[in-house]
Amino acid sequence: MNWTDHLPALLLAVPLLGAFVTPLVSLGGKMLRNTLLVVTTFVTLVIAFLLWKDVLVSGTAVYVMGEKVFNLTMPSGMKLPVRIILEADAFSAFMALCGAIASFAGALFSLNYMEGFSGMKRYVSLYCLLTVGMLGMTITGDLFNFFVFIEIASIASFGLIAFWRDKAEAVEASFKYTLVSQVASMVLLLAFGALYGKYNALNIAAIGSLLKFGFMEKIVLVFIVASLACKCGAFPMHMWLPDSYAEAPSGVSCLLVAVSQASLYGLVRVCFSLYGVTMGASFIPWVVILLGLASMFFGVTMAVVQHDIKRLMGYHSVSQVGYMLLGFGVGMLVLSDAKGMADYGFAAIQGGVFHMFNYTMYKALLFLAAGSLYYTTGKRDLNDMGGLARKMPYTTFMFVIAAAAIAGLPPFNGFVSKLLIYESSFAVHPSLAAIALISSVLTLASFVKVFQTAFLGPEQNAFLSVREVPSGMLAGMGVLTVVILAVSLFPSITMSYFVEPASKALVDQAGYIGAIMGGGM
Amino acid sequence: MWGVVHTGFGSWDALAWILFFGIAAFFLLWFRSLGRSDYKKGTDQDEIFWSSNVVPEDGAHISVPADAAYWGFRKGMEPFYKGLVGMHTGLAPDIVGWYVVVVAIMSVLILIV
Amino acid sequence: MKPLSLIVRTGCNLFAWFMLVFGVNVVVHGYASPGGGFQGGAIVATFIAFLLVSYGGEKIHSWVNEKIYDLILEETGLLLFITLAFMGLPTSFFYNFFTIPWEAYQQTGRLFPQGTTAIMSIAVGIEVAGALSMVILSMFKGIRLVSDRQIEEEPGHDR
Amino acid sequence: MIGNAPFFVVGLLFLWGLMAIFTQKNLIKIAMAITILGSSVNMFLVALGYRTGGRVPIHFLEGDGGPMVLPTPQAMTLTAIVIALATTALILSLIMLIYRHYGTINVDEVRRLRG
Repeated sequence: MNWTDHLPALLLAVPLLGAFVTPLVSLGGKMLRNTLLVVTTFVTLVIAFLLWKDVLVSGTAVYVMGEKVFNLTMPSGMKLPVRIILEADAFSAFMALCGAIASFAGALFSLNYMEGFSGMKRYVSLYCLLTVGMLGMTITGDLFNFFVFIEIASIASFGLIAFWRDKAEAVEASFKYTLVSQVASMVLLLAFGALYGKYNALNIAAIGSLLKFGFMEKIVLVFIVASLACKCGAFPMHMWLPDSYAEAPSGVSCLLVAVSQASLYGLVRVCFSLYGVTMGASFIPWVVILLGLASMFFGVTMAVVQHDIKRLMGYHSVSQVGYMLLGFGVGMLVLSDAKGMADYGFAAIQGGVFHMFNYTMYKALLFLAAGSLYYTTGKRDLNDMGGLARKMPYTTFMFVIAAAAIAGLPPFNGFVSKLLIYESSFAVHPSLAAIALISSVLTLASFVKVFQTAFLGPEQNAFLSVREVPSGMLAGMGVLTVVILAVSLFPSITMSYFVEPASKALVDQAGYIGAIMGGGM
Repeated sequence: MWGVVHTGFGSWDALAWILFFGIAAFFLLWFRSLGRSDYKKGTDQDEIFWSSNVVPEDGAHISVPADAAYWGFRKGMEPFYKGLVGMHTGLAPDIVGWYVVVVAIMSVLILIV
Repeated sequence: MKPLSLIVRTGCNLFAWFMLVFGVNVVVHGYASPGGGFQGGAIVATFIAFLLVSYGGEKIHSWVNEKIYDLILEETGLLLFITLAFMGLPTSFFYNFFTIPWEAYQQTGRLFPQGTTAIMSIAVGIEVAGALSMVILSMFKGIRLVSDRQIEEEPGHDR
Repeated sequence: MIGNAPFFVVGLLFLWGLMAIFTQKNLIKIAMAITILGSSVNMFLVALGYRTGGRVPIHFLEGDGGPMVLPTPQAMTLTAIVIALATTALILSLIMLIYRHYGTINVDEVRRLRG
């Protein structure tokens, strides 16, 4: 028995343990609590990395909770798996790694950022729980557990968004998010229950092997797609997103980005692995593409007119999610068409997967940089800022890198994933690529505005005493900057080790099902 | 090479771009070094020129606020922005309403198509 | 604050203790019968709600130290739960490592407490009892005791 | 037909909860609507757990007849109830905070974040 077999369970168990021991450890003082937060998230990151490496070498990792043998999915005489099963293929492990990096960076940032606030033991506890929810969503192999983890993440994030309960706006944002998130979750649970009623199973692989596309499955698919699109902030359902991203403490906004990516992961997993080719090649792919186009265009046009820095970035999140939806939608469109898949479909999926990673990294960094501005100046309104580049050189440097990456300026990683999406969506219809390009230009325009008003310009008397942020915050941003630069400089290594295995695992429905059902498809 | 990504239509080489930026930076610094360094420090040649007015002490008075950026763009797109900003009412039931409307439309359409 | 009628207060005071006993009963038999950790814990938490009804918030808050619920009960439950989960680890996470074999049941016809399942049920019961009592106490405090006070600004915002 | 009665009730409750979110202005009533929504989904799960000819999945209450019904929907419902409880507690706390900050629980007046 090799201990690396237990990595999927440990990935969830370690942050859970961290969340549970926090009240006890907090008795020992502030230093001990901060150490706990950093150590927990760092160990999680290491486990996520090892899991990803393990999956890359030895194929899909399956873990059955509480079974005599850790990967015995179907005990004797069972036709369908009944236990709680974790399944980590290359795509799940990729997403878990991506989320763990964001979680670690946010934790480092929070140490200095959140000092001086009361109730920090709750913050640490909820932060670990939010990490558990986000990681659980990415590696679970079971629909109901997906729901449980999405709810763990939601409830933890309601608490964290309203963490500054002395600010009325934070409470309001949290209330709005609670309302829409609960309605979406209930619809999601309704859909999962309907699937259980028909197929007597909750495991994604087990249902996927039995699924026939009928009346009920159509409705269920719509419910799942719409709910998860709402959770990751696609256009007409995005209004909670700028509110809650803007009002949450910045370390949390950074992790919320990863949580929304986990929701997107769920959407993609359901479409590719649960439904797969049975989904048909017309309606749902076009819905996803249209949601993507609407999100990217309207999100960015709303962002151009904002003057609250975090709210502006929240609208950019809507816009960036649109790119991924576009990429995955184009991939779904040609799922049953081998020639189209080889021509441009696979490139689109690669673009979507790569953009998920890039987006998490640079948007997390942007939120952290906005948090640094709030930390030093106490303001979020861009009208009141200016001339901060001389005072905060490191923050400025990292902000410029993140802004260039999100705008898709050529040497940076955002460009590579956007290039893949442009070229593949151009093959479907040129207008898709045109809208994507216009959105990209507007993204650049709005970040030029942020950079010009906040960092450039003459020094202002109000900010004479402003200094560079403390080292903990710089370290949090530094982690993400290093990742962005590494991915930018070595795109082909990233593509062949990170993105390509993940995209292959995503497309390979039979492989995902076979890992659980024993190849009996 | 480890900087090249093939997209299926073409390729993207990060190193070539970095090389290009290096060359561009070289030329840029070279042209900059051709400039005159014999200006008189501490005189009017060193001052900010602000439409022949006295430059204010506080930088806040001469910096461009964020609201002023892209004023023409917003003015030109006014009808569009009126509708779009009007959509974001900020009421909690409206947010749920958009979700319900999307689910309803999708459910009806998927049964028709 | 106007108290409720005498009948309600006396009745609640009397039944609170029965609810406590009943809740514990539900928790410890949770491994095989309807009920279990969460339900029993929720019943145990009604104890504090009944006491609030019969004695009023100020008295209860002067009697009860919230740390009992917050630290002792919740932490015991949570740590017991996750320790049991980790103890199954050489085999698998959550593995039921001292289960009583099925053959024993077939010989005697009696269902024994099934190893870690029963203890986890008790752990969950302790945790839920602590957490729900905490929720009731702090929400009552929020409504009744500090409603006239404004929320003070956190010191961390101004630097 | 009568076997489908629980599902009609589920549908009615769900629509009722959804309507209440849009028609009610009181935040407490909206919180109640969310709870009704959750209850209807729980009822849906319980209603579809039974399979014809199965037995009660409780050890000492089992009757005669076929195999035990798999108690997964019951487990799901319990989990969903726990989650709904946590959410209800949280949403009520948020409403308390909103009342203190805004001095109202009318949903139309809680709209500082817009545009």
